[in-house]
Amino acid sequence: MRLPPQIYEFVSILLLLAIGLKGGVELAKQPFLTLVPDMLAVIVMGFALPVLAYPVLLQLGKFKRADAASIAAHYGSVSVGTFAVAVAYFGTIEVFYEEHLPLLLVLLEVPAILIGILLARGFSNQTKWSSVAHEVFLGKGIVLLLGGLVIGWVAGPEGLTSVEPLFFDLFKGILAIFLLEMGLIASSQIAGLRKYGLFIVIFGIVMPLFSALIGCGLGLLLELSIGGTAMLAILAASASYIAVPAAMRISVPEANPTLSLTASLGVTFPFNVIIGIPLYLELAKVMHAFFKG
Amino acid sequence: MRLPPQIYEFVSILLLLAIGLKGGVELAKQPFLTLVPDMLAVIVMGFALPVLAYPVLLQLGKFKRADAASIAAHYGSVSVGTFAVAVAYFGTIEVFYEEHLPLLLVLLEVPAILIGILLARGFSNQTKWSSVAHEVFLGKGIVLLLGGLVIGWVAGPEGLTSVEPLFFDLFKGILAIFLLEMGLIASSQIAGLRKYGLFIVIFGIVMPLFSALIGCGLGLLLELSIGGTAMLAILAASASYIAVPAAMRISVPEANPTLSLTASLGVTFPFNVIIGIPLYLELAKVMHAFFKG
Amino acid sequence: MRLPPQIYEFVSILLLLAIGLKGGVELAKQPFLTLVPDMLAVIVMGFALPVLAYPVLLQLGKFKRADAASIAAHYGSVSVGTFAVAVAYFGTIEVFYEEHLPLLLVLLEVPAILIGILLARGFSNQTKWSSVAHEVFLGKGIVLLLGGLVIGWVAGPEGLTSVEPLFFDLFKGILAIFLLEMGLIASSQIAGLRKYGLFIVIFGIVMPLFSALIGCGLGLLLELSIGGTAMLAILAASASYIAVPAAMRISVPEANPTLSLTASLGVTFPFNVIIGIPLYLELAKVMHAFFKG
Amino acid sequence: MNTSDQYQRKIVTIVTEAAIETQLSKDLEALQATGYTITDARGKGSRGVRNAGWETSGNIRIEVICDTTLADKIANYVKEKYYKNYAMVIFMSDVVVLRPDKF
Amino acid sequence: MNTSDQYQRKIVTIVTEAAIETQLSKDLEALQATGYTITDARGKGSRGVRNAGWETSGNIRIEVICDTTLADKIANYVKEKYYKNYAMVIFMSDVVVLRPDKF
Amino acid sequence: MNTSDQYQRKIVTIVTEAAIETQLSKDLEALQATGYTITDARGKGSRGVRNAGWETSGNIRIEVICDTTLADKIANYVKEKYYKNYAMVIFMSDVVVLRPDKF
Ligand SMILES: Nc1ncnc2c1ncn2[C@@H]1O[C@H](COP(=O)(O)O)[C@@H](O)[C@H]1O
Ligand SMILES: Nc1ncnc2c1ncn2[C@@H]1O[C@H](COP(=O)(O)O)[C@@H](O)[C@H]1O
Ligand SMILES: Nc1ncnc2c1ncn2[C@@H]1O[C@H](COP(=O)(O)O)[C@@H](O)[C@H]1O
Ligand code: NA
Ligand code: NA
Ligand code: NA
Repeated sequence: MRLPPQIYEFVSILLLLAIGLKGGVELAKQPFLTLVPDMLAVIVMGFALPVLAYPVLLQLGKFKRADAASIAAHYGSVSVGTFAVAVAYFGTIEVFYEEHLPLLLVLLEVPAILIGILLARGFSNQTKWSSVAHEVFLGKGIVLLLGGLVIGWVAGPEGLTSVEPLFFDLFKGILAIFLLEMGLIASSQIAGLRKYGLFIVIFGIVMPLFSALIGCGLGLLLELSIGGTAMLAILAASASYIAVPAAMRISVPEANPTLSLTASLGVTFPFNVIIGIPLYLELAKVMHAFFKG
Repeated sequence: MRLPPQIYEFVSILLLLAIGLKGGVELAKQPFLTLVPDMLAVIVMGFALPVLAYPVLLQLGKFKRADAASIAAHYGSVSVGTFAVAVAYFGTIEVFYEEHLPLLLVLLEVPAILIGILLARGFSNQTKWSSVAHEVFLGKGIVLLLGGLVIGWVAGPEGLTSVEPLFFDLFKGILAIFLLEMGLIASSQIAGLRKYGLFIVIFGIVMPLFSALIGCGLGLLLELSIGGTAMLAILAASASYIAVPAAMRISVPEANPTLSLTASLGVTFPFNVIIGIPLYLELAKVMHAFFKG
Repeated sequence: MRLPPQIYEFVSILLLLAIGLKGGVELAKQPFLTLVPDMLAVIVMGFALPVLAYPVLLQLGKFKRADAASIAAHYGSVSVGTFAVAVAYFGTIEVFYEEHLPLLLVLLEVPAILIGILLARGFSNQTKWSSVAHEVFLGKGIVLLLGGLVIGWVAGPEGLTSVEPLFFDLFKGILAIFLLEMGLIASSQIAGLRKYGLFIVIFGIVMPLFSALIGCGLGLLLELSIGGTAMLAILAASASYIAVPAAMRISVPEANPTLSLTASLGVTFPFNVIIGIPLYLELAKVMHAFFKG
Repeated sequence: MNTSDQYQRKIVTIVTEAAIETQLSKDLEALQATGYTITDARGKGSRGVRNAGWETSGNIRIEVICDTTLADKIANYVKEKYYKNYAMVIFMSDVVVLRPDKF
Repeated sequence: MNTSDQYQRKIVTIVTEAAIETQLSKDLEALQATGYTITDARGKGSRGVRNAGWETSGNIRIEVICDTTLADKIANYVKEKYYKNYAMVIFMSDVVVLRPDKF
Repeated sequence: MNTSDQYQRKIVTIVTEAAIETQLSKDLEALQATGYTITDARGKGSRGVRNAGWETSGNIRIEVICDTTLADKIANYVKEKYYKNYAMVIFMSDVVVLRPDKF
């Protein structure tokens, strides 16, 4: 039992657009310039996380350089599926979070890819940056999220009432279908687990915990709300399984793609969805209580 | 004009999940153990119907053994499309039926397949039961119906409010699309009709009438409501066109697949949807009035 | 970024059915015979528009006979996407239009194709009219629009409440997805623009303006409301990019298909959607004020 | 395998526009081909890029197994009828089949 | 290219019902084929039109590259096991490969 | 058919990861191939099972018709550039074409 690939793609497209639209509508309510510090900070985080993960993968994991770089890039970037689950969850339990988080999601997709390539190649001239840029910026994820953001921004809440039934009312149903398929895909990665062994499992759980801590810390620094802090932790903790694998396959072909997919899709995605999201919310609460008093 | 096959598949998936979820939610309201007698009785019916059909097909129909066995299996199993139409119809005219009927639907899918193989092969060692089981239990139909039942059961009515827009509000619209495509497929079976002649047409109408009688009788025995009795008659009368053909093609390859599909899809499916469903409801009313007073 | 083709097809199917259903429901409210004059008039317009466009394309455009005939046929026929946008737009700004316009849409699809073939071939015996008819009348567009009309007519408003969530509530969301994909397709036609040059661009803008005038005039003659007049102008101004290209490719294969697609999809479609629709509504208002006082 | 079970035939492969699938199938049947196999394809040639994105803008790839005489007949017929106006490529090669009566 | 880098192999192509893809793949692995390539197909043959419209009513087209011995073995095995009850066509031809160790 | 209308060419077939379709197409154009035909595929080889389930995890099957020189050039270039890091199989065979100017 698998969803036809075209349906899976359609469902992803709807989710990406919905998240973008939702974010765009909210974004319109506040002046753009006030967001610039958050945006810059998050980009720095996107560069920092893979740089921190890389030596661990190289030294402790004993991975080849290309593999270590590729896995690091996966964990520096984000998973839209994980974010969508968090959006649905926070909606249900009515936790507020800042409206520009979808924008931060978009920003976090890219830096990790650049760092991943640099870690694997150094500043080599061989990398065709133009085709990497093409691959990344014209990829489904960024085009649809950004497109949704801009449309939502321009149209505003009233402008979107007419598409609400498709993009907002159906959101959770569509997310359910998406998760069903993701579960099937993730479970097909378990064979890989057996092969690459314990380190991948441990890394796939410890790395998101560590990233969530950093995300929480950054959320506090940026004075986000509890929900916003938790969301930033979730973004930090999530690992890419669409944009980064595609980019790495082309830019760092000697990296083994099943290795990184096994980690991000077979371990970290289910961990985050089932345990991570509520955990990071608790973490945000505790840290807020502690630091903000 | 045909629906793209992936869309047809998606629409089936949505229907199967919706029926499962609906059933699961209702199921949660009553203790599971009280259902066991109904479940067992229905399984017995699933074994009995093909056994009754087989000699008729062999003697009167003059079919080869494999063909008789395969057609018998089709009519012992069920059609989810027919059930979905009945669900929509009973919803519109507000007829109550017991909430565990989707569970009985799932149970009825399987026995007929086993009997079909046994009728064709005897207790031969050649049958690879493991791959038959794999085919049947991991098939789309059972996985999604059972999955939906379990999820609906666990989540309960409140848990499902957020996916209602997709699975419940859109149910009839999606069913309409599904029926459109089924009508196109069914009409493409008419060529087969001309070839296999009158017996197939007669069998395709008389067999469901006979099965509906048995279904009604069983409904009375199990003390189901009028709606539940009618639904059981509908299940009995419906013939499989997805799970059984796939299983027979692999397990009884010498049976001619267009023969059984012509009967179940070209004759019985439209007959049940247009004439059968309201007819079996009337039958249930009459029999209830007669036997229950 | 492109929608999977099967999704694009599904989205078109939903739009066609929704327009048909909507029209059918409304149509049921009035006696059919009163519509006959409008229907005949519109068919005449469908024959006239390509006949008027053809010499211009031949003389001014310096196109080969086959190309001129094919382009003329595209502009005599209609674009369902453009009509759908107009339906959504008129709905939002609450402009009334006669309920039989979807019927006129269906009628306008066909005559231009016949004329296009005649212009290219003369009354040659070589044309396989039977296969042209098959192609046209069994094409997706006509089957679904007509099917929707008939179902809506028979079922009436109450009969359709149960499929409303899919076909009516989601209409604008689905239209948005459709337009997204159309935009991507249209922009891929721009390469063609550069190749075929200025004349195509001018023709692609002037022809719809001219057709809109004729459509408005006819609307006044038929005593349609302002909205109905504008809708007829929109139908006249829109150019086919589905039914006609498919029919021409088979019946007039020596015509260059990218030439006509570039014009209708790359120029006229975006022009109509962005500028044309509100413009033609203004035109209808002005002409109504002028002629009806 | 006993070589006496193996028979020489030709396979004619036609790559062309999806729009003419119905017509071409009818032609093949009229020419008495015993069968054909079709797969969806995309590609590039002298008439530019063709992919399945836009309705009938995709290609199909048709294979027909038959004897040499029919192979030549098919190739020539299709060439005459479609080459001028449609994106199309035809090529042939040798194959060995197991059941000569089928082709 | 240095001809010493080119090696003769066979390619066995099987066109058959999509329903038996899993079984057939297992058979090929059991027969020690080093790999196979599958594409979805539709077509017409002695068992009538087969297209992908209805669930398992489509065809698949399987290619296996291997040496002559294995090619004959595969063709014969598949023929014995499936020919009678399934829509199926098998044909073979010569190919040249670059890395002989792979096949 | 008059044999003087038939010309010998090669067909190079590459089965590889869908992820490199764009790059590979550019390579073929740079190498001056007059065209190519692509079909979606799945399969199994030394790098395990590859099917179209997960985004770019599917295969493509590319065919190029050309003369022997170009065929060798393409095969060698693609082999050098991609063999090491990508799932890939390349094979060649003889075909007869009708219009020699096209290839
Ligand atoms: N040299 C070639 N090798 C393989 N396929 C080709 C070649 N040239 C053309 N084709 C295929 O044939 C179709 C039509 O070719 P053309 O008529 O040259 O545009 C293209 O879209 C390709 O799929
Ligand atoms: N002569 C032929 N040339 C090419 N493909 C064929 C031919 N005959 C049959 N096929 C293919 O093989 C499948 C099964 O053939 P059959 O068993 O003859 O029905 C058909 O559906 C076609 O896809
Ligand atoms: N012996 C073979 N015959 C046919 N196709 C093969 C064979 N080996 C590999 N392939 C195809 O080539 C792809 C890549 O092969 P590999 O690099 O060996 O994993 C596989 O996914 C198959 O589609
Ligand atoms: Na991350
Ligand atoms: Na039954
Ligand atoms: Na028009």
